[in-house]
Amino acid sequence: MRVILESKVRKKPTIPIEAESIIPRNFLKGTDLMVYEGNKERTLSELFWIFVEGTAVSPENIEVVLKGDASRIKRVGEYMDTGSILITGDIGMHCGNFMSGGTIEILGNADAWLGREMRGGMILCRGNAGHYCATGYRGEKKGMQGGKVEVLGNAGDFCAEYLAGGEVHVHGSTGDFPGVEMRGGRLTIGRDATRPCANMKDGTCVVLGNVHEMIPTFEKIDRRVLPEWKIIADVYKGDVANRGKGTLMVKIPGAA
Amino acid sequence: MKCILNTGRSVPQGVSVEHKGSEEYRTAASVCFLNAVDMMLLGIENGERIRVSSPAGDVVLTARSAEGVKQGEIFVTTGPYANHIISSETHATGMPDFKSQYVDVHVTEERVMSVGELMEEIGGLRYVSQ
Amino acid sequence: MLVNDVVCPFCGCLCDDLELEVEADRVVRVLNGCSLAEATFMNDTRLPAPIRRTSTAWEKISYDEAIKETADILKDADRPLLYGWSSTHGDTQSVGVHIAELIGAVIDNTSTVCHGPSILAIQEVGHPGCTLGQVKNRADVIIYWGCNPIEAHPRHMSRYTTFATGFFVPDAQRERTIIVVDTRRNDSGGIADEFVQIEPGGDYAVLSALRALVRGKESVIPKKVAGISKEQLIRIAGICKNAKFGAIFFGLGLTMSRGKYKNVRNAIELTDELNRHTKFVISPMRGHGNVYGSNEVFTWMTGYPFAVDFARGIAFYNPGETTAVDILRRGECDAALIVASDPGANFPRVAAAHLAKIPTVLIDPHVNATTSLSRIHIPCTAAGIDAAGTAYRMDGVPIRLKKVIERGYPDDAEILKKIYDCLNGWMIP
Amino acid sequence: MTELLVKNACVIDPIQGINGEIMDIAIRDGRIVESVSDRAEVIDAQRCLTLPGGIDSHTHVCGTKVNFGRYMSPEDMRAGRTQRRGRMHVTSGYYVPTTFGNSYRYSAMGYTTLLEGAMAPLEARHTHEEFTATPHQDMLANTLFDGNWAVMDAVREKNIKKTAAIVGWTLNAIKGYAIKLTNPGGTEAWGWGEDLTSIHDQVPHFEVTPAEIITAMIQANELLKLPHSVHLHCNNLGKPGNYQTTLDTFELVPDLNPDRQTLYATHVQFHAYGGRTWRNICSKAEEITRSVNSKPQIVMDMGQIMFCRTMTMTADGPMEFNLHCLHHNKWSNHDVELETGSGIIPVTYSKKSAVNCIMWAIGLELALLTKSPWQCLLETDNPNGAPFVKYPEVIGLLMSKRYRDEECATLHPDTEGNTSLCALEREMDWHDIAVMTRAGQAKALGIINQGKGHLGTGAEADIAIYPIRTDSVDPAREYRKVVEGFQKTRYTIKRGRVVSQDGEIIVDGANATFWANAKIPEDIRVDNDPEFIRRFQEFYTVRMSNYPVQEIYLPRGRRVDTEAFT
Repeated sequence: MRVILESKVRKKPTIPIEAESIIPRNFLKGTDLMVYEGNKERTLSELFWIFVEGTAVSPENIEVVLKGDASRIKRVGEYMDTGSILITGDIGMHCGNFMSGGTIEILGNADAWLGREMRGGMILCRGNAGHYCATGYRGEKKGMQGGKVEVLGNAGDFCAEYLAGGEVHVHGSTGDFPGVEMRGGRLTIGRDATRPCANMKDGTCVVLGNVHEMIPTFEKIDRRVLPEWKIIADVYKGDVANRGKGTLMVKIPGAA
Repeated sequence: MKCILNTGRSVPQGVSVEHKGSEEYRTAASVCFLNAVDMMLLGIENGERIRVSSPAGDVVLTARSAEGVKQGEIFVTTGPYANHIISSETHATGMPDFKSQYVDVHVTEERVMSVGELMEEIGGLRYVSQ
Repeated sequence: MLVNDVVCPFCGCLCDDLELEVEADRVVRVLNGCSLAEATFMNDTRLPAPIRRTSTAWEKISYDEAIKETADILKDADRPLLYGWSSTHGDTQSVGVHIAELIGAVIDNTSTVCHGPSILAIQEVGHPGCTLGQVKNRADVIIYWGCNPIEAHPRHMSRYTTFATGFFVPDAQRERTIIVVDTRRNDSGGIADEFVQIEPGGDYAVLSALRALVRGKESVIPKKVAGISKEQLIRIAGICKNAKFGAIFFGLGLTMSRGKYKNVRNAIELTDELNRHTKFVISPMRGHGNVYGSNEVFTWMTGYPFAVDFARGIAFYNPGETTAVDILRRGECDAALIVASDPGANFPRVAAAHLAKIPTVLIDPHVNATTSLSRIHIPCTAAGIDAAGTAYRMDGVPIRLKKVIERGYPDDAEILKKIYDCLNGWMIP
Repeated sequence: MTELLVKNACVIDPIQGINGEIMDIAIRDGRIVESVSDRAEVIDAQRCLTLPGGIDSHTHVCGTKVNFGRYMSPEDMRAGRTQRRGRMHVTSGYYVPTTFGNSYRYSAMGYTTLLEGAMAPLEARHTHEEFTATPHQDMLANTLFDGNWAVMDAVREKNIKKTAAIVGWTLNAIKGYAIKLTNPGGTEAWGWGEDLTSIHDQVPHFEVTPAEIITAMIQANELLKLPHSVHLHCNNLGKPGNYQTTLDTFELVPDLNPDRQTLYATHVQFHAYGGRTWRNICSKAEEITRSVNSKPQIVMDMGQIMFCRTMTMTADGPMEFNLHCLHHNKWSNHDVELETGSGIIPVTYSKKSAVNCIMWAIGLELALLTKSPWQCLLETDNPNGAPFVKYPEVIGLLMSKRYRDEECATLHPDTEGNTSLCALEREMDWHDIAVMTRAGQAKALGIINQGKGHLGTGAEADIAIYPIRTDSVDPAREYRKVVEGFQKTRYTIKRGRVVSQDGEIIVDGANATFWANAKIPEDIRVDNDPEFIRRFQEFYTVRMSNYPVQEIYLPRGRRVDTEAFT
C-alpha cells in the first residue's frame, strides 16, 4: 500500500507542524490521524491532500510518500518500526526519532536531529543533514544506539554526538565536533571534519578527508592501511582527557 | 579587511543600558575597537568611521584603537550595533556566534546611525518621548 | 531618608550592601555601589504611560486598553513566544509561566543568549559549585576564564575574590593567585598573576590539554595549544593541583564562542578532574540581576530552566529548537510578549526583525530598542527600585529585592495577572 | 461554614487507639468535630480503609538542591509529563518531578504533610517559595546546622546555651522547623575536599568532633523545647563498615523527652553496612535494630531503596563525590558558606548489582526487625533510595512474605548470604502500616497537638480513603491489591476539602508551612551579641539584615511557639 501525503498551502507556512503520527503502521487503520500545527490540533486532511493506493494487511508493506513542502514538519517517522517513508523534498527536524525498524529516504535535505536516539532501521538522506544528525537528547547519556544513518551530502555540527551504537556515514563533510562524546558505534566521514571525536570514550571514527583543528589530547599509536577505503591512515586513541579508549583514523593527505 | 568580530560587555554600555535612546549609549555601543596596526593598514585615526559587514548585514561604527585587541580581530560592545551584523545561526544550541563572526571592514564617510534608526531599518518605528 | 543594605538588581552579583539616599520618588545618592548600580538607581527614566503603535506614530492608551489588547493578541496566536523575565522578580516569572501553559506558548528567558550553553553543559556533566562566600573565605587560586569582571561585574573581585578578606584568607591580595584566561588582554587581565591569551575559538583545546596534564599525561600534549605554550599549560596545571581551594569563574567567552556548551562542559570536567587532587569549584558569571531566578522559577514549575515549549500541552524543551533566537530566525512565532528585557538590542538582526513583523507587546519600565519593534509598550515598576520581590544571585542564593521608592507604576506581576485573567476568561467557558 | 461527613469509613487511627472500626467522620471548616448538620456534604467511604492523611517525615521535594536536580535532568523531565487538565497544571519528571508533580502525586497517594529533609539557612527563601507553590501538602523544613561555624564555635566552647541561642535565632530567622545534622562536621571538612571517618575525628580548624556536635545539639534542642528532636543523617553514609559509626552515634543519645524520641536517625539503611569494601559488604541490620529496640529514645526511618533509575541528593557533599567516582555520571556539588554542603548525582539501582540488592534487603530488614513500628518509619529518602511513588510497593513488601520471596528469587545470588531477609517471617498488618506512614511521623515530628496524624475531635481534617477493603483483602497473598490500593486514594481530603479523587486533582489547594519559634532570653540572644554580628557581616556574603526570610514568604505560615529555657 502506498499513502501519498501532499502538503497543502498554509496561511502561516512558517508555523511548525508536529507529525509523529506519520509512520507506516498508523495507516493500517486509515488516514484519520491527528497532527499539531503550532499549538492547534489538526486532522491530517486539514494539512495534506491524502491519496491511498492499494491495500496492505501488515505495516511492513506500507510506504508513506511525503510530497510538497515538508521542511517545517517535525517528527515524521518517530518510533517507526517497520515499513518505509519516502520524502521527496526537504524534511523538518527530528525525522526518525527513536526509529527501530524500516527505512526512511529523504531526497532533499534534512533539518536538525535526524535519527535522534535511533535504535534500528535505516535512514538515507540524499541531500544535506542539519545539526545534531544521529545524536541523542539533552542530558541523556546515550545518543543513537543502533541502525544506520547515511547522508550523501554534508552534515552540520555535533554530528553523531553521544553515538553509542549503529553506524553513521556522512559522504560529504561535517561541521564542528562530529563524534563528540562518542561511546560506541561507527562514524565515517567522507570528506572534511573539524575537531572530530572530542571527549570520546569509545567507538570508531574514520575521516577520509582533512581534519581541521585536531583535538590535542589524542595519542597517535599507529599508521596503517585501511583496505575497506583503500587508504593509509593515522590511528589515534583517545580522548586522553576523558580516559577514552576510542579510535580515530585519519587519512594521510595524498596517500591513496 | 577580513576580521573576526568579538563582542562583550563594558561599563559605559552597562551604565546606559536602560537608556538606549541616549547619546551616551550610542557612543558606547557603536565603537569598534581595532588593533593599532589594522588601523594603520586601513589608514584611519581614532574617531573615523568604518563599515563592518557580514552575510547578516552591515553597520557603520566609530573606529578606536585598543591595546588588548589582536591583529585581525575587532571588538564591539554587546548591543544593537554589533547585532546588526551578527548572524542568527545558533548551530542548534540557541546561542548565536556573538564571539566569532567573520566580517569585512571598510573605511567609510557615512555617519553612525542612532539606535532608533537601526530599529527602523529592520521594520520598527522610533518612539520619541514627548 | 537613608536606606541601608539595599540590594542592587543590576547584575548577577546582587550586592546587598548599598546605602541609598532617597527623596520622595527618587534616589539622590548611592553609596557602596559600582557605577552600574549608581546608574541603575539614579538614571531611572521611565516610559510614562502605555503606548500603542499606529502605522506611523505612537499614541498613549490606558492600562486597561493595553491589557485587553495584549490578551487579544495572545489568545489567537498559533505559536506565541513569551520572552525576557530576567530583570524582574519571581512573582512575575511565575505568572509568565502560567500564561505560557494556558495559551500553549513557548517561554524563554535571557539565559538563552547568555548562559544557556552553560545550562546545556551542566545537563551533561553536572555542576560542582558553591556559594560565593565559600570562595571568599577559602579560595587561594582564582581563575577568570572568558569573562571580564571589572567591566561586567565590577564588585565581584572586591566582594568575593581578589580583594576580599576571607576567614582563611586574611590577606587576600597576597594569599590568592589570580589567573585570567581570555582572547584579549582586558583590564581584568591586567591584575592577574598569570594572564593566558588564547587564540579565538581555542578554549576547548586548552581545557582538554589541561585535563590531560592534571591526569599526568604530559607526553600527549603538543608544544603549543591554541597559542599557549606547553610550559605555561604545565605551570597552570601545577598551580591548580597545588591549590588548597580553587575557583573557576567563566563568562560569555566560553558560552558564546565556537563550540558553545562544549567549552563549558570541558571546563566543568577540568574542575571534576581537579577534585580528585584538591578542592575545586566552578561558577558561571550570570549577567542580568535575576536571570538565575528565571531559571529557578521555570525549573520548579516546568522542569526546565529555559526554552520551554507548551504547544502540545506538556512542557517540551530542546534548545536550538525551542529557544527564542531560533524561533524568531525561522519566523515561527506569530505573536510575542516581551517582559523585562530588550531582544531588539540583544538579538541578532534577523531575529530582532521578526518581532517587528508580528504583534509584539513589551512590558518593561524603560524605553529600549524593543520599544521601536513593538505594537504596544506597557510601562511597569522596576524590581528592586519601586517593587519588592525575590531575585536569585549568580550562585543560587535567593535575596529579597527591596522597594525603595514609589513611582506610581503598576507591578509587572499585576499587569500579567490581569492578562492571565483575561485569557482565562476566554479560554474556560 | 463548610461541612463534610465521611460515612462508613473503616478507620485505623493508632494515636486514638482505633483499629479498623467502621465509623463516620464529621468535619466542619477544616477540622474534625463531634457532629455536623444534615446539610453537610456526604462521602460514602463504603467501608474502605480510612487513615489520617499520610505524613512523610523525610523527603526532598523543595529547595535549592531539589531544583538543581531538576535543572540538570531534562532526560528525567520527559519521563513523566502530564498535560494541563482541569485544575491540574502541567507536570514533568519522574524521580525529580516539578513542584506540581510532587504535590499531585503525593496527594494521589493520600499524603497531606511533608517534611523537607534538608534546607540550608542561607537558601531558605528558595525552599519557602517552593513550599508556597506546593498546593496540597502542609510543609515543614529541616534546617541544616552540620557545618554551621557559629554552632561549632559554641560547641567548642562547651556553651550549650549559646548553641541553643544560635539555633533558635536561625530557625526563627529563616522559618525552619527542626535541627538537621547531615554528616556533622563532614560538610565543613568537604570545604577543603576532605571528609571525616568517625564521630571522633576533629573538624579541620574548628577542633570539634561530630560526637560533640551531636551531643551538644541534642541538649540545645531540648533546651529550646523544639517540637521535633535532632534529625540526624549519620557520618559515613554509604560506606561499607559504617554500621559501627551508626552504633557509636546511637550510644551518645540520652533519653531526654517523655513525649517523643531524643534522636531521629534518618535513612538508616544507608548506615547499616558491614564489611570493609564494596566486595564484601553485608547487612548489619540486626546489630542496628538490636540497639534501637533497646533505646526508646531513638526513632529511625528506613531509607529503603527500590530498583529503578533515580537521583541521589543530599547535603553530604563528600559522599556524593565518592559515589560520582564510582558511577562516572554527572555530578553537582553546592557548598553553602558557613553552613553546609550538598551534592547530587543520578543513580540506577539494579538487581544485577549485589551491592544494590543487599541495600534493598537491609532497608526491609530494618523495618521487620524493629519491634515497634513507631521506631522505624517508612520512607525512601525520596528520591535518594527511590521516588516516593514506590511507597506502595514498600508497603506490599512489608505486608507479604510471599512478595518478598518472589522478589528475592530475582536478585543477585550474593544477596542471601549477606542478609537475613529471607529468614524473616514477619508480615506487617494494616495498623503497623498506619503507624509507619502517618501516626509514627506525627509523634516523631511533634505535630500531634497541631492536629496532625490522627482523626480525633479538633484534629485537622486531613484524611486518606484508600480503595481497600481490609475485611476482604489478604495482604500476605493479595499484595498486588495492596500495592494498587495505596497508589491512588478514592479520596484525599485536605483540611476538610476533597483535593484528589481516584488520582485526579480537583482543587488548586493552599497549604500551610509550620515553623518553630523558640523564645530566647534577651541576655543570650545572638542578634544582640556584637561578636556574632561582626563575624556574620565579615564572613557571610549577605548582610545580616537581608538574611531572615520575611513573613511574606509564608502566606499561610503556622508558627509553633515553644517556651525555651524553662
